[in-house]
Amino acid sequence: MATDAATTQLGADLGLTRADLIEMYRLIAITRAIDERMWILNRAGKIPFVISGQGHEGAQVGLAYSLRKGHDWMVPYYRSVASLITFGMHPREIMIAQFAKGVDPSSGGRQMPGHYGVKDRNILSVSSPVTTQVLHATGIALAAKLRKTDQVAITYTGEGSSNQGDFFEALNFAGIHKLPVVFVVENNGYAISVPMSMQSSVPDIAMRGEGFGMPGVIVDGADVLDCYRTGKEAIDRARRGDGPTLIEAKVTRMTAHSSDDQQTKYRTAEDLQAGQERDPLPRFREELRQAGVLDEATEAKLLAESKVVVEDATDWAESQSDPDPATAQRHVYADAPPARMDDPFWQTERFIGDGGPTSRGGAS
Amino acid sequence: MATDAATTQLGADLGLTRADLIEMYRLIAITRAIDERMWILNRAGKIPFVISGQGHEGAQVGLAYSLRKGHDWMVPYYRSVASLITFGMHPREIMIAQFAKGVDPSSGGRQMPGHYGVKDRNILSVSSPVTTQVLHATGIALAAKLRKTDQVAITYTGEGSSNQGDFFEALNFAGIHKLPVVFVVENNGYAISVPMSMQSSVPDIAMRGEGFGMPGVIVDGADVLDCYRTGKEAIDRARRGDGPTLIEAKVTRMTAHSSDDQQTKYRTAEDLQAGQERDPLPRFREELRQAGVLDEATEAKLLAESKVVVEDATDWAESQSDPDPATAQRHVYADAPPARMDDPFWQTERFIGDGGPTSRGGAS
Amino acid sequence: MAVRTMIDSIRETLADEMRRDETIIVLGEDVGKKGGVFLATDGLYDEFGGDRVIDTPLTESMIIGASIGAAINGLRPVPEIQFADFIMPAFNQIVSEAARMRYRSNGAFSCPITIRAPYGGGVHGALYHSQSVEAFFSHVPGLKVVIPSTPHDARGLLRSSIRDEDPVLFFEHKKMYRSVRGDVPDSDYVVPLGSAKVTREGSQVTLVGYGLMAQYSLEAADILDSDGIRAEVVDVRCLRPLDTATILESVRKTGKCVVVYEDNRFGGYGAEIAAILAEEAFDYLDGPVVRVTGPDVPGVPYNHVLEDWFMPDPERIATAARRLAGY
Amino acid sequence: MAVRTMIDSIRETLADEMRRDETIIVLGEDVGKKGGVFLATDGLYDEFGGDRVIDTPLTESMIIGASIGAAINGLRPVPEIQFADFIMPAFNQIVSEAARMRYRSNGAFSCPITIRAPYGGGVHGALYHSQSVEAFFSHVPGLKVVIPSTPHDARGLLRSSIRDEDPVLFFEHKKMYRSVRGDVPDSDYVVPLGSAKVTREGSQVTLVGYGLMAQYSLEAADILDSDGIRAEVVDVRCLRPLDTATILESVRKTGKCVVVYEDNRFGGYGAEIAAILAEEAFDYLDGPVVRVTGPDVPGVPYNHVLEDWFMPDPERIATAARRLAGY
Ligand SMILES: Cc1ncc(C[n+]2csc(CCOP(=O)(O)OP(=O)(O)O)c2C)c(N)n1
Ligand SMILES: Cc1ncc(C[n+]2csc(CCOP(=O)(O)OP(=O)(O)O)c2C)c(N)n1
Ligand SMILES: [Mg+2]
Ligand SMILES: [Mg+2]
Repeated sequence: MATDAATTQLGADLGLTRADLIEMYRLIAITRAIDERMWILNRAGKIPFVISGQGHEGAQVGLAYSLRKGHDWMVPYYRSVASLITFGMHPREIMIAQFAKGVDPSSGGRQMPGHYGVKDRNILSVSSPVTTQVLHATGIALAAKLRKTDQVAITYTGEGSSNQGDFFEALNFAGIHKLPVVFVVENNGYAISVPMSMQSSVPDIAMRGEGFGMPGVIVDGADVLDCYRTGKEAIDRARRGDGPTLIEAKVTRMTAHSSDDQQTKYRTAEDLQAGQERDPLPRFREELRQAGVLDEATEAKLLAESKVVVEDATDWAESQSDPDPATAQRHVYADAPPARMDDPFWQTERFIGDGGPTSRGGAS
Repeated sequence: MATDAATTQLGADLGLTRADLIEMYRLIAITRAIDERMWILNRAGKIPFVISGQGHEGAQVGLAYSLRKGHDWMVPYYRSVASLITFGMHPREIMIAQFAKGVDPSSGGRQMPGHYGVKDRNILSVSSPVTTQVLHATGIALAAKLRKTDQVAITYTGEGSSNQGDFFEALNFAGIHKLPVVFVVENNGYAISVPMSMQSSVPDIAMRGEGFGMPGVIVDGADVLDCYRTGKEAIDRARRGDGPTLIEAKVTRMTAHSSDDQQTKYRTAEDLQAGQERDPLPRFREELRQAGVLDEATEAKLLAESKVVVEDATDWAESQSDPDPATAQRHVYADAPPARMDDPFWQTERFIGDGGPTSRGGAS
Repeated sequence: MAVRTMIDSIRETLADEMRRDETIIVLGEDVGKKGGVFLATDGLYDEFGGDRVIDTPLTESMIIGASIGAAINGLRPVPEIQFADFIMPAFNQIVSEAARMRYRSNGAFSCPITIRAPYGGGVHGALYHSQSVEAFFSHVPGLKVVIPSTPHDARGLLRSSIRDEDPVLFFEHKKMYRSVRGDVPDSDYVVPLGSAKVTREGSQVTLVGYGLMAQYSLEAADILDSDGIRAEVVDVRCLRPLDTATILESVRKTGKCVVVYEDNRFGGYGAEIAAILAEEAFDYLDGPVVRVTGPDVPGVPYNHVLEDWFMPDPERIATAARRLAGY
Repeated sequence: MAVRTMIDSIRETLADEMRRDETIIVLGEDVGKKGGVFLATDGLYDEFGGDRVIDTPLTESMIIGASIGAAINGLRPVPEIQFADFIMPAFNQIVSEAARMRYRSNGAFSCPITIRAPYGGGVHGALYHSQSVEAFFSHVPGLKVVIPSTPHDARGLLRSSIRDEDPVLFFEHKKMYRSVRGDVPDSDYVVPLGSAKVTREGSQVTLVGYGLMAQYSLEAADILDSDGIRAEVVDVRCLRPLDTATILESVRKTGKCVVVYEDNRFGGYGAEIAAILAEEAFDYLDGPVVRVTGPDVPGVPYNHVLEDWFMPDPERIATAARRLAGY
């Protein structure tokens, strides 16, 4: 059994306590458990679509752990479940997005699973077109700087998506104004089927930081504590007013791109095997065990807790109601019903002149 | 007076003959003379708009001089007059674009001055939205590679424009496939009124090459022979199949952005003065004089020639006719009149139901 | 003659055309080994290799911009945009460049490219995997816009599009890829761009649609038939150039018209058809031009009850036509 | 009350609003020291400094994308796109992001930004400095689209736009910047979004237009008046949401309508007005809905003879209205 000294050593230089380490492990383990449940639900026909972050969790938890919850801003992408849970999203809120029920805080059932967002926790709504959010994070950071709010914005995208023009326009503007923003690229080697070598003209996305006037840092996404160190440095730097950082976390995509994808069609067996071996979860567990942070009792407790959390989230989400179809016309504008929905033609049946259900004519 | 040896020396290491040097000087001087005439015509109210390349000519001639005319592709921007003349456009063809007359080969009077393009010389038509052409050059290079034509594409843009997403998407794709393309950024320090420091997060655009897997080379645009060397190396490299190069030529914008701009509003007197001092024309002339390449007789001959060329181009262009308005509806599609222009309503007057002149109803 | 799904018809046509003309290349996201997310390009990589079937980076502006350049220098690119929703980053290249190249150069340069993209809702794709984007492009002179509704037309129209000298947007309704089957001749036939088709004859009301809505209009005509209402159905097929004559002829006969489109109502493509009718069919219209469309909300929502609320369907078309017929 | 040009009215309103609300920032290309290429922001940099009047890099997607983010985090950005023609690189950010943010987040997030851009032809701007782009945006639920035609309305509508909680596209006809003058009250009045205006009363035919075409319609009404034809003119002012009631009311009175827009005819904004009339005014239309528009070519050509060929003008409007009045 490890000594107390060893316990204190790991992460001590980073200012992390034993409780922090266990919390980080818990976040990774719970995210993994939720994610695995999603695939089970998908295979059971209960949720039609899954997109998940298995293999990314170590990087996500490490990089986000030093953010100030409810103060800073997170601008995520569809694989960000571990980042989001670290930043304060509840497993129930994650799970209900899979079921797209009416009380789903992300979108009220309007968006596909994976498109998270919670206003009261400063988590910006995810959309599908990739990389647009990198500019939003930059704009959030601009406002933070001008309003002197002391906030940092962190945003995430995949390595394939990082080739979009929006990415570079964001880096450029953030670099010019030294905005408090952290750009994270989670490089899992593939953009759906297209390997890094066909996506990017350089082996490392981080190489591009310098050309935009900011540090470009590569971090091993399976090394949770190094991710923590890297994230903290970038966040601190941003908050100090020293400008943005580009972080590339080398991670592994342990699942297919999504439940619609068959990765065996374009990846070799060896490649898939190698990908599994870069799983951050067992590696961090082993690290914590070695350091004596995780003992059998703690592990058992965490395992039990995670089961409860996943059950609870699933049961709760599944039991919620579908949204009322009458709600579908709300929130087009702040102040008005959807354009032309309220106009008089065919008398009271104006908008439903086309034969739609009566609920379509309702107020906004 | 300079010796013959000196004459042979200058440019000899680059494989340039005395005739080459005089030709390069001639191209610069003629371009300058045309450009100066444009401003006179503008002030005389004869052409409503001028956008010119004074200060850019040294870089343009040097960089383009080793292209293969009629074989390689040039994808220019609005300041490219010297590049275009080097690549085979005739001064008359430049001048007629200012007058936008019917026989203008660039656009038949459809585009504003500065939007050049000549199909039979592999000069792609310029449009106004900046930086789109950088992707076109990349596509041209892709076709050259796949069709094995041994062609190189060269494209140009300003430093402000080089921050557009299209620029990076082009570099990335060209880098991945090692396409035979040369990307030139003519950095004149300003994008209309916005200085480099507010446009780009790095002091040199060339710094960005490395992040896209290609050399990023800075060259002094007033050093014509160094521009030639740099251009030739990049063109040769592209043709060899070794991939693209990013060249940043530091030039000076000696005029306002265009005839619509007042640069004194945003530039200091010292800045303007310093800009004038970086004029490539007197510098190259002095270089050639020192080396004995230019003697008084040659200079006088060139001056006389350039006057004749400018007079001829202006007189010719001015004397051409405006396009026939009936031509305005042509060339929307290869195979058909403009959509709906030929439809029957108000019987024969269908399209002119709105009261237009009869010519609008004509065939395509 | 063989029975084919839409997606098979498209894939086989791509392969045929690539065999016929070696200047044709296919490029886009995941079009290579994966064969496209809907398998429209499945097998092409194996047959034609990585030079002609290019997996591009995830950059739509580049896909179109490079296609324009490649077309300028002798190739005939058939880029795929993975979902029509993701064509927006390429909007500038399509609208400012491809569409205007011929005109601005006074006919010197042209862009023979065919941009393929799956569009449309009803497949739980939510806001960003369901969009109908045809109105944006069919408004633009210089572009052609095609939407087939049968495997037969998909083949004939795709051939015409690829062989056309101008840029064509070729939108494929993703809900139809595997659900619609039909006869596809083995011959080298084409369906010319700019020709609509009367897919069902009728006398009392004309239903005009395209893509999935052309099919739903046929289904609505069946429903109406059982009510004793004879509806004529016109499948637009090519949105630009539009075959106005066929639509006017039908409305001259029936005097009534329902224009159906899945896109948001306000300013959608069918508004132009209604406007043409208001201008050119005024003398023989016996009732208002009615539109059955998607509602004016910013996207097709995901949850099935919301999605159902959004999507026009045969019942709604039939209800509107019934009401109009009784006008 | 003072007489102002359009551009003065816009500039003064921007300054007033910035004084009123310190969360308003202006950003765009050359908006700082230069004061914008049309001087719409002249003086703002001096008064409010570089933090609130930001010269951005030449990257439109960034201008809008960062504005969205800034709006999310408490600012109220008023980005300028230098010419409407150059809004295309930002199309994705506007249409996929700004327009859909509120809906996709079920009302949680919003984007109160006002995107200003000069549009329109007749100023020798050629293909890329003359475009009318309103049809692209007025089709998109979630966006609002405004086009003023007088200095008075420019002020009142710009105020409403900036104070609105949703993204507004505010297009200014560049030919009107200095050529149009009018009274502008000093009071803090607003013109609500979604309200059209009858700018001239008449009984025989309705002319509907916006921007320069609203003014040309008034001039056409003068011409018609001397022929004894009384034309009513409706200035749309806000294209989305559209004040359908005012247009319908006018057409109910006159029975005839000419819809005027400068943009390409096919699929242009006025097609929606014509479609609404075809659907909702059928019972009181006494003649076809006629459109006077720009022709279907990919841009306004530069040479003055070509440009004149393109542009609708008061004479053309009057000719069409005269013919329609005699229908
Ligand atoms: C603009 C746009 N184009 C295409 C897509 C379809 N798409 C969704 S995810 C994806 C691949 C993303 O790869 P990467 O950025 O590496 O992220 P990863 O999924 O590997 O985490 C693609 C092509 C999209 N969502 N948006
Ligand atoms: C997409 C787009 N946005 C804006 C403009 C307007 N514009 C024309 S040139 C220019 C500045 C270009 O600066 P730079 O790239 O440095 O080239 P320079 O003119 O200095 O040679 C601007 C903003 C444009 N033409 N296209
Ligand atoms: Mg990836
Ligand atoms: Mg410049």
